Amino acid sequence: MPLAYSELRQRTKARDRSLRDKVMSLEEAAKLVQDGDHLAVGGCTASRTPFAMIWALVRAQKRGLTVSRSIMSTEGDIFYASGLSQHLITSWFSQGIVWGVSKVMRAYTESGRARFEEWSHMAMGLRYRAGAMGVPFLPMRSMLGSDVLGRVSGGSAGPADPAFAAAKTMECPFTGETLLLVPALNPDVAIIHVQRCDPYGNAQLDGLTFMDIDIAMAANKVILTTERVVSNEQIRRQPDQTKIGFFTVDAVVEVPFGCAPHECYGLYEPFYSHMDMYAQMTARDPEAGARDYLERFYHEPKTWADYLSRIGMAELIDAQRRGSAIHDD
Amino acid sequence: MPLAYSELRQRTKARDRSLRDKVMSLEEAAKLVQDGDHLAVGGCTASRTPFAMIWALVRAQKRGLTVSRSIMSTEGDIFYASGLSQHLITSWFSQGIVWGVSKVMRAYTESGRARFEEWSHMAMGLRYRAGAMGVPFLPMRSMLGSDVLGRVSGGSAGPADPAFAAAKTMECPFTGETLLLVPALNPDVAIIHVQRCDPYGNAQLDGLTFMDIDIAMAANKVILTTERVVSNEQIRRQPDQTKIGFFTVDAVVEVPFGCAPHECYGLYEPFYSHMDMYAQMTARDPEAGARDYLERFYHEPKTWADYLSRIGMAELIDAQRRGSAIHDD
Amino acid sequence: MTTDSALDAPARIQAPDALPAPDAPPAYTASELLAVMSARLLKEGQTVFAGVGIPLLAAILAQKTRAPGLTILFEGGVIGPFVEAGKLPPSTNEQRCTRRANMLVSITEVLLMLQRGYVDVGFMGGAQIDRFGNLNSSFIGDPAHPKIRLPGTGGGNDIASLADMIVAMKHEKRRFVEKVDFITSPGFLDGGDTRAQAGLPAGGMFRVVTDLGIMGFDAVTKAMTVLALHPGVTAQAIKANTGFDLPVPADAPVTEPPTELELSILRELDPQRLYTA
Amino acid sequence: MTTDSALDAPARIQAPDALPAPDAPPAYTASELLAVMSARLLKEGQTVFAGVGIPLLAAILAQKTRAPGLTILFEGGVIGPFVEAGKLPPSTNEQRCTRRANMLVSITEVLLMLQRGYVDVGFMGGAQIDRFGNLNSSFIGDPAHPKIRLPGTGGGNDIASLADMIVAMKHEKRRFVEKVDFITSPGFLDGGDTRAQAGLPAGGMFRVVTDLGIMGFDAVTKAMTVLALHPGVTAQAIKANTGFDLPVPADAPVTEPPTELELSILRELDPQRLYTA
Repeated sequence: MPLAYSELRQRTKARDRSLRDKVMSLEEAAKLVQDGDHLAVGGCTASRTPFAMIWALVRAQKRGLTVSRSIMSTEGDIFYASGLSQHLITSWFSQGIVWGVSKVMRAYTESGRARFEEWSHMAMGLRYRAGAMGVPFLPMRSMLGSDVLGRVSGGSAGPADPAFAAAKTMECPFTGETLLLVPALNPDVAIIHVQRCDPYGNAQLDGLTFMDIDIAMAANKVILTTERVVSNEQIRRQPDQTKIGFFTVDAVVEVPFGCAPHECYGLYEPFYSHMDMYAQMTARDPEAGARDYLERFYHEPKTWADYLSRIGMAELIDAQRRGSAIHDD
Repeated sequence: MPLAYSELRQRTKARDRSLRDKVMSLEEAAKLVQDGDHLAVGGCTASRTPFAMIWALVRAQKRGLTVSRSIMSTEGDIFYASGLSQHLITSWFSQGIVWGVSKVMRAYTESGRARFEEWSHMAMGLRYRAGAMGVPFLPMRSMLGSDVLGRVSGGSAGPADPAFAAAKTMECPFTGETLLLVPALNPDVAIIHVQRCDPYGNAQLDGLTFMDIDIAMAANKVILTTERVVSNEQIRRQPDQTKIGFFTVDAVVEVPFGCAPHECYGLYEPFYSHMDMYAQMTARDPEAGARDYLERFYHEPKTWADYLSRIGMAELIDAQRRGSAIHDD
Repeated sequence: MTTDSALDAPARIQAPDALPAPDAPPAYTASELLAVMSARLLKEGQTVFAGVGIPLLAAILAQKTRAPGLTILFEGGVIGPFVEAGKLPPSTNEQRCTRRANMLVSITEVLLMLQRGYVDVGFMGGAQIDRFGNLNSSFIGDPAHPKIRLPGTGGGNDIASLADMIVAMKHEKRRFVEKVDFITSPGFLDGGDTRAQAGLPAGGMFRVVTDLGIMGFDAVTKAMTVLALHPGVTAQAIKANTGFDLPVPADAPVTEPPTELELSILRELDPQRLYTA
Repeated sequence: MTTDSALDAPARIQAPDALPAPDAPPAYTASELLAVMSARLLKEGQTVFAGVGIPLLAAILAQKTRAPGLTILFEGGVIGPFVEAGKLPPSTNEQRCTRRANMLVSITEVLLMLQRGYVDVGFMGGAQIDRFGNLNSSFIGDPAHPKIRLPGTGGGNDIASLADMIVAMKHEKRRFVEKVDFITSPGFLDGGDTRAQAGLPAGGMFRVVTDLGIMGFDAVTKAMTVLALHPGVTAQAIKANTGFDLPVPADAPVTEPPTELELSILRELDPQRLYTA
């Protein structure tokens, strides 16, 4: 169910939205997330996944989160396996097509221990956008007639899981057509990784923006991790390049390579060997493999640099070489 | 009334949306506009007004157009006074605050010879956006309770002019709140001026984009005028700077200073002395003044360069000097 | 566009008769008084959606005095600019509005920020206002056969529907009317909870600043009431310039007159006296 | 994300038994056959929304042969890229997808292009398809207690709801079923006009390309029917590999086998045989 407008406005009014320095550590930013929150994750599949922030949330032992994202890749496995979330909302969830169906996702969902609430990709986008616009729904023309709709609203495929938000069909008062109304999503916290932003949270995004701009506007708190913190003066020289405004942002954390082993547009591509290794670790016994992986990469390293060291210097250099060459001849 | 979806899809399917050279002259582009069309105009107030294209349409003696724009300035006077349109749809219409209420607008509307259909600024934006999204309406939370709403939908201020599109209130099926549904606008033709685009119509816009991106997506035909035509290779080096895609565009016309006497972001500011002169010409007898102005600046000059010459070289150089200095220290 | 001067063309707000300035050290115009008094209502860290004219001048003045972190929003799609002295924009939609901004977005996006709740204060002028703070900038006379067709709402309706409002305008009987000819921008509609009932649960009139005083609205009836009088203005004078019964508390405080600093900043901003003559 | 290989992990589509290639000069895999046959369905000047895997390979192949002006759209928000040979993207959402693109937009925007009607063809793979072209990429078995939880719809549902569809998939009895376990992406639902009645008046299944043949749908009943068989494939073979009654016209034409040029381009594109093994 979307928030009542008065509730949405009250939550927004209660925030300190002023122009102020918000730079802090991963650990401090993790404190902005409460157990049970709805957490929205920026990026898509293996792109601009805010892995450093996810790493900090896992280490801070958050519990009972509902997590939404446009498309989920290995971070979805991490949410389930770490105990951080038993309820993911997304349109597609697996490590990636080249690695096949996620064994960890299968283990948790097929046993009924975790929910994977599936919406169409456009529905995810419009749910965030409705939240960003301050309206309780947006109309759309897909999902109709499918079991994807039935599963989140009740219908031909049987009653929906009551934990799922409902979508509703309506007859258009102008044209008489059947439309689907998807409910707004206003996440409690959004975590988004950007190429650069200033200490206030004015962020410039290069390349693909996915659903991040709407997510930032929709959320009640936004944590930005960034490859670099730049000055507000630098931002003000090209204001038409700012994609996320400071007024939505509550925390800024500088974390170079903050998406590893995923990519950050223009800076580094996915760390493919590491992704292959993860797939191998979780192939035979997905749960034990994911536990091992969490131990080695999430719990044992003391800092993000330690984490990167375990992934390996050669991997990092290779990912950076590939990632910085996208538009080369 | 918004278009039925089947009609919208058929219109779009019938267009040649392929990647092809669309460069042509102002006169050729003017032929894409039919008498009676709904014409949407890009830019806002005195910014990126596609005056060269308006000049060509006036010279081609188009008649019976319905014209919409976010906010109308002197081009609105031109639409009325030239006989091109007797029905303008916008949120605000006058030359500009510093010049006071438009005498030409007053002459035509107070005498009942022309319609000025007034919507809130956000309603204009969401009507174009609904058209861009392929939905018959979008929900919003302003205009409610006001006579602006009553005038376009019937209500406390009396029955609406039947020529006005109706907005409808609804009870939200999720929250029970009262919402306003504003009908989609899918203009027959949009005219938009940009800083640069390629021969296919991939356009980069600097600075303020106003409602232009939604207008381009919503319209059934798009005519771009541009300060410069650049190569497709140049566009492809920075694809994240493309704001209007070729697939929406039907004509590309290269017209330097194509917004004069209004401004084009980063290149030239409004030609203030000329704007003052226009205000003086239309101050005493608005209609005679506008006729004189049309004769001197629209009908007598043979080319756009002639038009600019009549505005004057010193004015042009001054507007360019001011316009290129926006971010200077 | 939110009109500051819709009734007159070009509107040069004159110093009201009620203002006896001879013995007060800093002489100022009615517009300067409006700008200064409005500026003082803005707080550090706020986000204010400002129209061109007095609202913009007041917002910049606040930025340059007590609220350096004030974020100004313009309807053209501008977030957090620093307007350059002597280069005031002709509307909120030209490039001058974008100088040193934090962010530029589309018009629709900047208006949706209001709807989402990211704006603390909407700040605009008005041609006509009534007891319940409803504003008219569309028609003088019967809308079907108007005496004057005004420029219309622009973003005014959206701002007044969705944010807490400050309105700055000249205090005249023909502007402060019992009922506006046309509700362009909603105040409290018919008072009481009629605004929320119409589907506008958020925002509403907060202050009306004029050259005579500062007005607020009763918490229950939502009718306009005087909160403070400017120096030299009597209860009688403000009532005489209002077209409806405007309560003036017996103990209404008197505002501090504009300071030399405030006036010098304003005059540097608008050396051609476009908005402050 | 539109899944090309959801049933197997990682799905390496094997050459089917029905394909006797020994005497045909250019030897090719079933995946290469799929890519070539799909590519030939794309026309110059079209806009095609393509998933990763066979659809992407086919679209690039078309671009490099008969349709240099083909515009490819990726779900990640990419319009008109040129993917570099040997650097196929792992999904439609990484930067490799953006090389030399005309335009990048948000995910929501690129999907709305489908809804607005700007896309000629949607092109994706499928795990399971039924007589009326409904696709399943969500659950194998009862959705409440699935045997396999598949990755889900991604953009598949949106594409299939809003565009004319080409589906490329392996022709197996377990994939071509009477009724899919779960309708992830709508085809013609229950046939006839049930699709339009559900609120989907536009788009619909156009072609299904497999390693055995090319299928279309009856204009009235909307049931799948064979349009052409690939070289060496018999009517009996295609029926035997289909889990529902699939009509094969007696005069069904035979497709032209892949050419050396087509195969060499494919192999240059995917030298590691990620998608064409």
